[in-house]
Amino acid sequence: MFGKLTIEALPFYSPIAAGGAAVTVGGALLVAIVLTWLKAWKYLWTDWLTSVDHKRIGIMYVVLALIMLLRGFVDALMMRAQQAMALNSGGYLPPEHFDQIFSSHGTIMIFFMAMPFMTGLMNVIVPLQIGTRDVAFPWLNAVSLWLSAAGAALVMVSLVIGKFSTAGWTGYPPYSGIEYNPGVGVDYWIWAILISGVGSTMSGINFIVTILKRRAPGMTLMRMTPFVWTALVASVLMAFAFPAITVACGLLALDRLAGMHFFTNAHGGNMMNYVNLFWIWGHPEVYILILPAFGIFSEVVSTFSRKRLFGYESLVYATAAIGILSFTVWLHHFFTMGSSANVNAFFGVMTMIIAVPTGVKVFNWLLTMYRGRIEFHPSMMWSIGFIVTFVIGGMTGVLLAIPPADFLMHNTTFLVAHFHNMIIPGVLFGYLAGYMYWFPKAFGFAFHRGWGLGAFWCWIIGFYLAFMPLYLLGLKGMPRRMETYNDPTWQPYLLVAASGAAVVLCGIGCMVMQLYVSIRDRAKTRDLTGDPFDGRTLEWSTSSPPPPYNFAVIPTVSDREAFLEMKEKGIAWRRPAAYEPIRIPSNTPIGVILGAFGFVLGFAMVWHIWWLVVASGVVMFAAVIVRSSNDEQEFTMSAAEVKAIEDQRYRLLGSRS
Amino acid sequence: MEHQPPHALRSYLIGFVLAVILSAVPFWLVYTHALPPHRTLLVIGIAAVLQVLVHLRFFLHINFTTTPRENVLALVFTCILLFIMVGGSFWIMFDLHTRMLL
Amino acid sequence: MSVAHMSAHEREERETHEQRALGFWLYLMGDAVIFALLFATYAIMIPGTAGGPTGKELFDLDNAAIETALLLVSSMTFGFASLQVRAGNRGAVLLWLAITFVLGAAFVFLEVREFAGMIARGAGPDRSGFLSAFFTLVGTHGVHVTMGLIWIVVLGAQVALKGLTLPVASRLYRLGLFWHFLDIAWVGIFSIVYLPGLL
Amino acid sequence: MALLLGACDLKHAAVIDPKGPIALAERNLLFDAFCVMMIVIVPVIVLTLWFAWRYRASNTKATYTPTWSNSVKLDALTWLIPAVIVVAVAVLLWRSTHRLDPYRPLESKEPPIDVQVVAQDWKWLFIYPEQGIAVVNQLVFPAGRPVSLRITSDTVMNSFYVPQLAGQIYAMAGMQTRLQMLADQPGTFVGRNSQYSGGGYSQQHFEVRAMSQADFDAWVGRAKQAGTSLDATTYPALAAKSRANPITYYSAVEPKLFDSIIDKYRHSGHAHSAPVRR
Ligand code: HEA
Ligand code: HEA
Ligand code: CUA
Ligand SMILES: [Cu+2]
Repeated sequence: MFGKLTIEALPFYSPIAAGGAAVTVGGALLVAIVLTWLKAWKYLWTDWLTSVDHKRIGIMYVVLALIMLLRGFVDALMMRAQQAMALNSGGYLPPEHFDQIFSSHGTIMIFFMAMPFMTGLMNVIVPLQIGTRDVAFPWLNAVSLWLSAAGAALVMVSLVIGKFSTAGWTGYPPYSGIEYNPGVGVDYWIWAILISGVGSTMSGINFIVTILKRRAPGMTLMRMTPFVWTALVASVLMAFAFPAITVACGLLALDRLAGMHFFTNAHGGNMMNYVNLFWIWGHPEVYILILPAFGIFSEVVSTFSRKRLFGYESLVYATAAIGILSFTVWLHHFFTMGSSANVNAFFGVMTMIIAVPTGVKVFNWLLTMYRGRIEFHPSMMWSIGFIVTFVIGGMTGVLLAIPPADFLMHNTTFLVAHFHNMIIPGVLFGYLAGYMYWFPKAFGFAFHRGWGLGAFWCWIIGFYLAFMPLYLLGLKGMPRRMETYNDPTWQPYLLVAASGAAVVLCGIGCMVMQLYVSIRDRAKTRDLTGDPFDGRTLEWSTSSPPPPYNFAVIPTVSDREAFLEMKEKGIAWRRPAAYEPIRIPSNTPIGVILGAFGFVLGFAMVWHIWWLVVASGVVMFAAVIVRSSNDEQEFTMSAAEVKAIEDQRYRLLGSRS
Repeated sequence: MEHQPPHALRSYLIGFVLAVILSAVPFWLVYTHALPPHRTLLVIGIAAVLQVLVHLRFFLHINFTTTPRENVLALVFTCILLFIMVGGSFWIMFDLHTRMLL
Repeated sequence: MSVAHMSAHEREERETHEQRALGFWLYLMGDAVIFALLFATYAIMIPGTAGGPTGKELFDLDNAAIETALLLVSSMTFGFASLQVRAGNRGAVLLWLAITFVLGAAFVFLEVREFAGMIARGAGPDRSGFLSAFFTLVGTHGVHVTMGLIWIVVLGAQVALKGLTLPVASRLYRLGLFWHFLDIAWVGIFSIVYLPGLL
Repeated sequence: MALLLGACDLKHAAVIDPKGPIALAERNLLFDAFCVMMIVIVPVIVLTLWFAWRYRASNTKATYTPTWSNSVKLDALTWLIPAVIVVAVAVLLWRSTHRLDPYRPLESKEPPIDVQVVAQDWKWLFIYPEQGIAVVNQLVFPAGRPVSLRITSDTVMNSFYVPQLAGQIYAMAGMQTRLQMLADQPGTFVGRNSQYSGGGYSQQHFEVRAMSQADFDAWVGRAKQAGTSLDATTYPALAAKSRANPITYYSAVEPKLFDSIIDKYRHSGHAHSAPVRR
């Protein structure tokens, strides 16, 4: 009846595991109680959960990302604490538990923090920047969101019922195979990734079509904002790279469920092919993460340097070049598997070539700052901190791209330092810059500046403290994923690294305060113009927050910096003579339903509850058929309704002067 | 709306006949062993590529005039990627195999 | 409804159709990546028979030839259905869809029978890496065909109930892309799996 | 404080302080590439900070060119500078990758000594085919003589890693990888598994000792007296999971043991012969 699921799956075997479970369950309960107390369930359901509005979906993505960021950070703190104390001792975590933590940390940060954060920002901003009313496939967009949430929920549930994988975020077989890992941990990992991966593939397709087909009149490809360009290339990578991880994880699942022999040690299996397939996806994935961040930096640097972006065309070509090159380097993650010199050298050189377009981007940001009027908004600070720190990580990446050097540094904390050095100052700072830059646009009031700057300083100091020692430890030959160690000279470095994580914690505190203070003061700091930073691109031309239809009249574009040009020509806030009715996609619960049953399906797969697999599969199938047979997926907002909303907006605009 | 060339019925029929030929030849070669194996393999490969093109042209109606540019671009891009991924995988895996024998 | 409004509405429908066509096309391209990687995995695993049976001992050329014929004919019959959609003949559309369905179902039947026979001979997917790759590759294609069959039924019902409205025609167009795409994947399968395996 | 501590301690960091020609060459490569890249990395960092300060909004004296966004010359430079550096490092990379191919036997006047390495859960077994002995968790060889390693795994994927002498390479079941190393001087070093392999992974390190030929011979002699033998009957007990294994000697080893460990996986059909289609 319940497959492999028994009462033993509950985490009463260890106080720490039970604590983690209690926090998870308690947190969920707390949220539920607060919602009930505020009587907010109905509002939440009708206005958010069933929404297909890209702005709301985007915001929900970001909320999901922030929650998972916290979870991932708790994992990081636990690892840092363990390694700080585990000299010649077990520390406070048994190996089994430590291994689950680095696996869930990596998995969560990549799949359930970075991906949703990026998709969320793209959702909120891309349609606004290209001057359209919605993405191409609104309800598919909702499905993507809820499938991502389902994957995240699976990872969270593994805290309470059963255990998570111990095989790292890369899940290499044969270790992750059924012979060496008979528990449910790896299955949780597989199904979380497979389910959310479907969502990511669909998001990619959705944004490619949106950007290619729904741009405002006059917006040629070469007039798209840099963020839209990077979003486009990242979407292409999503649509074409995610199938590879679907194959890798799917075959691993078949090995585990059906006793197949794709990656087993014996019986004709070939584990090397898993590594190959995984990185065919894995390397493009890191560029999926960083490219949109590059786009955000381009916007932010130009806006707060009060200057046109330098070398726009170079930047576009560099973006496209990175996109294609990212598919040609994957072997650099396994130089040490024993390939011949020609193979290693070829992929090493291809990897280094990526430094060229990336360098072009760095120089273009520099030249944009050159002879500007730089304003130190928190977003600009993230950008400056990014450039300074990112080039260091890029440099160490190029070192790793030299195969013989990689023989020394592979799988050491030097590698760990490299990728955190790309991901935190690159990806995370980029997203946080975007978060602070577009917050007023999404919510209609200012984001507190002081706390934002505080967060920045804590983060950057914390980052250097936490990760520079890891480079040195790598040079000392410390492998990654060590639960305990016997070399006393490592410990001082690990203590510094732990203190760095603590400083980052202060940064997180600042971000929470920033959110709190900004919401508290929202009445005083409303953004009446929709254009708080004297912006250059179309998202600033509509109100903050934008109305459901984004633009009452679709703008016509004649320059890259479309809104700046309108302002210069004096036609920026001009009212149209008349309004037309607007068709808007109607809300639908199908997205949430698919997400919920996707979660159930994954859970049933993990625990081998076959009847539930079939049942949830049938429900999902039926839901898709019902929805896709429905022709009336939109409603029409009458011209009068539009006019009423716009009247209100212009009243506010007028009250300003 | 489906971007069909004017003689759509003829298109399907031509495509069908070509596809039948391009399937029959390799099957026939395997049935009869009329050619030495590596030659047969070559023919199979060529016939397969041609047949894929036939399907694209006559069944999916891909061409460079009426098909939207984005669709053609996506197809070309996919072909490049498949070449990189499959070619790369073969190169890597077969190289590793030879290096890992005793 | 005013004429002007009608045409605006129609333009919107047309744009929607084009966007969906592109979106679906991109999905197919992603699917092509999946198939390509399964093909690559299969080729890599051909030697991994673990002392078990090889393709030569297992594959049946007649069966593969019949399967090929069924799919190819079904591709053409689907094409005829598409032509009738343009002509607006609801009955003819339904007829050609039904024929396509029968051909597709026969294909799936043959494939299931082949699989069952192999498993009965002790050559199931858990026998060796080679057989895992074979069953997964060919089975993935078979599952796609099955999905296509269900989809044909769903759209057939829509044609019967709603008629050849713009949205229904648009869906039929995408189903057509899917169906023809599956035939292409099958060309890969017989050219990489069956024919070389039996050489 | 940590930095001070670090400075004197880092001189002896494994990667910075190699004890053999291979590790030295790999390290020098690391340093060379690092120095070449500093040519551009340092200016970028300095310029970023300087521009940020110089063109701050409150500095109204600084030039301000809000619409300047194009310059063919500068554009070309932005592509050229990184390209030149990449070409330089790429040449370095191509040559060194071929020179330092871990399969390539070392050139040396001394004859190489063969050692077979088996990764197990969670320990390392070293088999000396010529001497007919085997050791767990200790790798001993004469300084100045090349060591030619054949590596496999009797469990999940491991990575054999000796930072001061050789770098690393994966160990995989049913397969054999190779690695060469050489120690200039007698000494004791650390070797590890660097590829996560389960619960005992953190303790899966081994001692690497280079000694004079005479000491080595004596060591072999001592090992020969252990009176234990490793063969098909005693091997499974050793291969079973165990953590923090002490160093153990076997005075006799079944000659084909290493091959049989590989064959165990291969004969049940590891996908290894050349592909059919070719
Ligand atoms: C996006 C990716 C990402 C990010 C952001 C991070 C962030 C951090 N990571 Fe890690 N990490 C990985 C991806 C990431 N990591 C991966 C892939 C691995 C490999 C896993 C494996 O081995 O398989 C890894 C492994 C890894 C290890 C294991 C090393 C080893 O193998 O020995 C450690 C050790 O301490 C570590 C530490 C940290 C720390 C201290 C941070 C910190 O910098 C944490 C930073 C803080 C936050 C991310 C939270 C901040 C913000 C908020 C919470 C928002 C505030 C809320 C509101 C405003 C509402 N990471
Ligand atoms: C967003 C994430 C991100 C980004 C952008 C990058 C970018 C790069 N990465 Fe990194 N990488 C990871 C995330 C990322 N990486 C992760 C997560 C892993 C490990 C996963 C795991 O094992 O768990 C990894 C692992 C990894 C390896 C494997 C190492 C090993 O396993 O042993 C290698 C090796 O080549 C590598 C190289 C590079 C290079 C060359 C770049 C380049 O793109 C960098 C280019 C940028 C610059 C060079 C700086 C700016 C340029 C200039 C200022 C111009 C002038 C400079 C020069 C000419 C040098 N990375
Ligand atoms: Cu490694 Cu075969
Ligand atoms: Cu990479």
